[in-house]
Amino acid sequence: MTYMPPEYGHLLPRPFSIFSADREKGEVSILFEVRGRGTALLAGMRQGAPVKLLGPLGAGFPALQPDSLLVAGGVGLAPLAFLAASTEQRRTLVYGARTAKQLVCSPAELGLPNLTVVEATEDGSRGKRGTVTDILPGLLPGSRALFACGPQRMLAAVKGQALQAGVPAWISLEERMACGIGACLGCAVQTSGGYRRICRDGPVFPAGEVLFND
Amino acid sequence: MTYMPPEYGHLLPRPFSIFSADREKGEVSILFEVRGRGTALLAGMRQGAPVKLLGPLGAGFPALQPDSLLVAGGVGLAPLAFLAASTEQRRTLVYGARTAKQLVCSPAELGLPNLTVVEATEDGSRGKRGTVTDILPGLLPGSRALFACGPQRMLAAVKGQALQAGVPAWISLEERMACGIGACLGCAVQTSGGYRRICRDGPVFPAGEVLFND
Amino acid sequence: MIKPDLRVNLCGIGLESPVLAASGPFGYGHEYLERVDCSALGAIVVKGISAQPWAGNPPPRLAETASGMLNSIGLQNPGLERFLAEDLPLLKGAAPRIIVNIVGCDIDEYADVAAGLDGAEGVDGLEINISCPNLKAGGVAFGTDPAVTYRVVSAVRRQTALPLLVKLSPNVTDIKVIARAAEEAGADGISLINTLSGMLIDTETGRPLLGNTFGGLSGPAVLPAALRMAWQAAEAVDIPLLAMGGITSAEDALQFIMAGARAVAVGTGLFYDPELPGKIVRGLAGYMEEHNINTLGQIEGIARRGGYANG
Amino acid sequence: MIKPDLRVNLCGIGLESPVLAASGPFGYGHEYLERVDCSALGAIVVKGISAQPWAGNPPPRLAETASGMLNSIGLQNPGLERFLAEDLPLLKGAAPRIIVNIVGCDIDEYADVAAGLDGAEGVDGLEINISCPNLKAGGVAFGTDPAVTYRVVSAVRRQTALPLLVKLSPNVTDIKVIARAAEEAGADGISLINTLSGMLIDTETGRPLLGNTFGGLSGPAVLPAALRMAWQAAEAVDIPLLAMGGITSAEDALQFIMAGARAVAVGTGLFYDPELPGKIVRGLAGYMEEHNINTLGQIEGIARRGGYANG
Ligand SMILES: Cc1cc2nc3c(=O)[nH]c(=O)nc-3n(C[C@H](O)[C@H](O)[C@H](O)COP(=O)(O)OP(=O)(O)OC[C@H]3O[C@@H](n4cnc5c(N)ncnc54)[C@H](O)[C@@H]3O)c2cc1C
Ligand SMILES: Cc1cc2nc3c(=O)[nH]c(=O)nc-3n(C[C@H](O)[C@H](O)[C@H](O)COP(=O)(O)OP(=O)(O)OC[C@H]3O[C@@H](n4cnc5c(N)ncnc54)[C@H](O)[C@@H]3O)c2cc1C
Ligand SMILES: Cc1cc2nc3c(=O)[nH]c(=O)nc-3n(C[C@H](O)[C@H](O)[C@H](O)COP(=O)(O)O)c2cc1C
Ligand SMILES: Cc1cc2nc3c(=O)[nH]c(=O)nc-3n(C[C@H](O)[C@H](O)[C@H](O)COP(=O)(O)O)c2cc1C
Ligand code: FES
Ligand code: FES
Repeated sequence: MTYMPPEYGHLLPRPFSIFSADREKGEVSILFEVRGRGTALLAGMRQGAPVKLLGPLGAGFPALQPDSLLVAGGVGLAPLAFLAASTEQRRTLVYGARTAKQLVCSPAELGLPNLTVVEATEDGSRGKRGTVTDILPGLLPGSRALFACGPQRMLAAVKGQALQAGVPAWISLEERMACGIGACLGCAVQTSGGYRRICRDGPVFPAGEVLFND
Repeated sequence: MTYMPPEYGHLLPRPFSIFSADREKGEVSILFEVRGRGTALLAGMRQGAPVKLLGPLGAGFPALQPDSLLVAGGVGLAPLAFLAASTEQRRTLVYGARTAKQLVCSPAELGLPNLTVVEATEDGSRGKRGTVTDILPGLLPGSRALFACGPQRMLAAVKGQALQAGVPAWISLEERMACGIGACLGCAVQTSGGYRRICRDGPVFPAGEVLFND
Repeated sequence: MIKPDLRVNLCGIGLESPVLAASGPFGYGHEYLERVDCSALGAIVVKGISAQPWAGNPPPRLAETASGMLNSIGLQNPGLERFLAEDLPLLKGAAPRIIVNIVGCDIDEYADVAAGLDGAEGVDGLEINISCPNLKAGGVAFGTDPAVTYRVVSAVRRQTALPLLVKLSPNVTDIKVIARAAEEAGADGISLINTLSGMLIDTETGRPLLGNTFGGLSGPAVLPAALRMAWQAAEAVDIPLLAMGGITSAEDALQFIMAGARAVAVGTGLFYDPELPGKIVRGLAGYMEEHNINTLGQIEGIARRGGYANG
Repeated sequence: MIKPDLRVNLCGIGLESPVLAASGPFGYGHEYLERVDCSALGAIVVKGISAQPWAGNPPPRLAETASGMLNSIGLQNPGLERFLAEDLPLLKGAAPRIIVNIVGCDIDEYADVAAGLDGAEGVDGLEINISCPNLKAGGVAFGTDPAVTYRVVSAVRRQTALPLLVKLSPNVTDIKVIARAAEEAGADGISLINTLSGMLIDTETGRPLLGNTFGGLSGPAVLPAALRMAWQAAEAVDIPLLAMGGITSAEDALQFIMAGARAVAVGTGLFYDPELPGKIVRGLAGYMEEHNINTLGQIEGIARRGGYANG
């Protein structure tokens, strides 16, 4: 959770995934998109201004196995880039967005030489024209696991494709948060085991357990 | 009225007196003291940041007459410095505060060669030890008018002294404001003519009309 | 491309714009009309008028709160006679439509003010403020009791054929029964919300900050409560709603319209930004263009009907 | 120099600090106790417990509002049995005092939970949340009717000798009659306020933003309304008050104490800053030193007695 500087009044903290971490320097970075007031204020802060963080929180992706497929939609790239950096094995990232502008990071910027990035944009402005779900059918057969983060509609579709192909899948979910540590029960998601807390029981859940309501 | 920058959330505008104005350059300056959240935020703004102003509003001091006495408490200096700058005549300013620190401006900084400044601090850390009301009895007899701005307690005392000495006095009042233009009736002060609006009927009133409630 | 039509009909008052100035913050209008461009306003609801002049409450009358403010003006006003002689002439012509808010300390006073305004040229409608303390019932506000609400509204209704809005107090357990009482007594529309009762204490003096101890809370802080009451009132009655409470953007205004309001008013928001009405109107037009909406009637109450089909 | 004594006695519960964690935001306590220093808290009021587990409301359950938030958790909780078996043991010892908030969908359920907690080791007191919808009365909250309030509180009182606080809903016309009904039924103290009913609409979908349409408004936005109700409750009853609603600073806490509260609780403020309780306690101590106050009893309700003599 990222606490908002108090000069802006009372704002709830905002949850972000860890994009990269340098354990030696004790630094973490986040990759974020401006969506509303909170992210606009964060984006407008001067360089070097202090920001209070609480974390890491909750349960992330399980360890990467060989032949894993990573799937990111837009800024959902953040936790997958972090996951990809955790191993030197070869792996493939399918990275989609509406337009090239929403593909916030280029493969080169990620600096992960063993990562093959397949880009897709709905308008064809970069990579293949289409959505990640147009690309997955070709890649799922050879994969042993799938890890995904992105908009809910994408995750629901990816879940369906992975289940159908018999590939175990983990997805990272989003919901509005208040405490971030599992106390307030505000970030519930409906699962086969009842409501679970995205901030503490997740944000990553086995795809098969998540019940999407649309 | 000074409108607060919207990134800080919804804050009412803050009223300030004009401290100086350069008609050729079209510039005005204000002199302010940090009292609460609004003034702290204004003080923290980076140089050059835009601030929205509405003004000038209301009725200021009448034109300075010869042998006028100006009386300022703390940051109440602002409208009196502006008044003093309106004429080249010789005039005297009695300028008081709790300590030297609250005497926000030195006579030299005012840059008004014809102004005699008599300073007073309650702790004696600059000028005479005492309050402006200790000094006024010596100066009132020769004066034909008095103009004052400062804390309410000071104004109430000054009013009493001026009336007793038979010197016509005008005082500039403060109250919390919302509209600043006379519409909301929020900034009422009790006068011999009923409630009047400080923002539009004032902030300057003939001292004799103002009914202080303490 | 669509040219959005922002006109609405509020209880028979044809408005060029669905954004009004709420009663109180805008005073009697001329102060704002002098200083800022008010052409975006569909109507001005002038500050409450009583039969006799009211002096108002002792200062301080204002305090700032988190995303809001308290006021305890105490319904200070010049009384009906001076309003008609001095204020109304300044407004006529200069203002768009004029709705006059009326207050009273007993039912007769409400009725008298209504009678006095009924024939007045330039008055397009009345809004009864039933949040006033009922002096004959120990100072409890008229608008907290459905039976008293019914009596006040009926008494006013008998005095006037003008479009009649009834402005509800939010300080009630069930806004629906009050809204229904007003409708049954002959109101043409419901206005809501008035201010939420609140207070602050000055910890340096250990005393209430406002001269009157209690004041009315308004501004963005109250928006969620106001929107909930607008939603409930829309459920309870069939007459149109004029909704307000914390509106400071086109998006805020849209929320009230989607909950069921015909038009909206801005009060405290004018203090933050006197140019707010124009900004809201431009924002509404932009939204309508983007979403292919011709008239606000298409989205009035849409949230009560399941929202956009595939939103 | 004065060494301020921050201890207070709340209905027989001796507290080392007058700052409590409000029911709900703090969950069952262990999540916070694991992560942040909670030593400044006088007590933890745990989240509402019913006889049977409750599933809670569909998401989204949270929304941010101007200086506040809406929640519609729907009183999700594991039920009495699992609370006693799993949560209470984790709290005992780790937490300062423990007050358990109880909820029910009918009067019997309230009584059953109270009976089940009565002998439980580690439970220092009970707080009855009467803002729950009364399923037998069409979902109207128990706490909006003084007669029903009286019945719920009496039923619980018969089951327990533990100190008993009754937590009032702010969504009422007159908080004083509800507070009096609770006192007459045997409450040892009054807690207030619970959340104000509110809602938001998502203008992109045209639908209510919360899965449950309505939610409860909390945070600094509601402070003036909460303070007014604390003031009124203090006027109405003789039993102590635990006050809450938007507290995010020592100054806020002082306002409630000066209005008549024995102790205060923080809810939403914990989300903005989990270290808030310690900051408030240090702020209170600093204020007491500066103003030469030994115990909070000296300023409890001072604003109701004219404030400081020469403030
Ligand atoms: C576990 C988790 C990890 C996340 N990681 C990242 C990340 O690495 N990078 C990134 O850019 N964003 C991330 N997000 C989303 C990010 O938290 C929201 O974009 C941010 O809180 C929006 O704040 P705002 O004030 O700008 O928007 P608001 O004004 O609060 O809302 C703007 C829009 O964003 C949506 N929104 C607001 N809060 C949330 C939320 N908590 N979850 C989902 N949608 C929300 C609202 O529905 C609204 O439409 C993550 C969210 C979660 C739950
Ligand atoms: C006509 C007029 C002219 C003024 N000229 C100046 C000036 O030239 N320089 C200057 O420094 N200050 C001036 N003030 C006072 C200034 O407006 C307040 O100090 C400022 O609004 C405080 O804002 P804040 O957010 O910092 O304080 P807040 O947090 O709002 O309040 C802090 C303290 O200031 C007091 N206060 C708040 N608003 C007002 C107000 N409008 N009037 C009086 N007291 C208030 C409160 O009682 C409180 O104790 C003037 C006020 C008026 C009415
Ligand atoms: C300073 C002030 C004065 C008000 N005076 C009146 C009034 O005379 N009559 C009335 O019906 N409402 C009055 N109101 C209430 C507003 O019309 C409006 O209902 C309320 O403030 C909520 O809207 P807002 O949040 O946009 O201000 C007043 C509000 C304020 C802030
Ligand atoms: C997320 C959340 C959950 C809550 N759950 C409960 C609850 O279970 N029982 C209860 O009595 N009050 C509950 N409340 C109300 C708080 O205890 C408190 O009365 C209210 O939020 C006002 O205080 P605040 O502004 O400090 O949050 C909840 C509040 C929030 C924000
Ligand atoms: S945000 Fe509070 S439980 Fe997840
Ligand atoms: S501030 Fe509105 S009338 Fe003076």
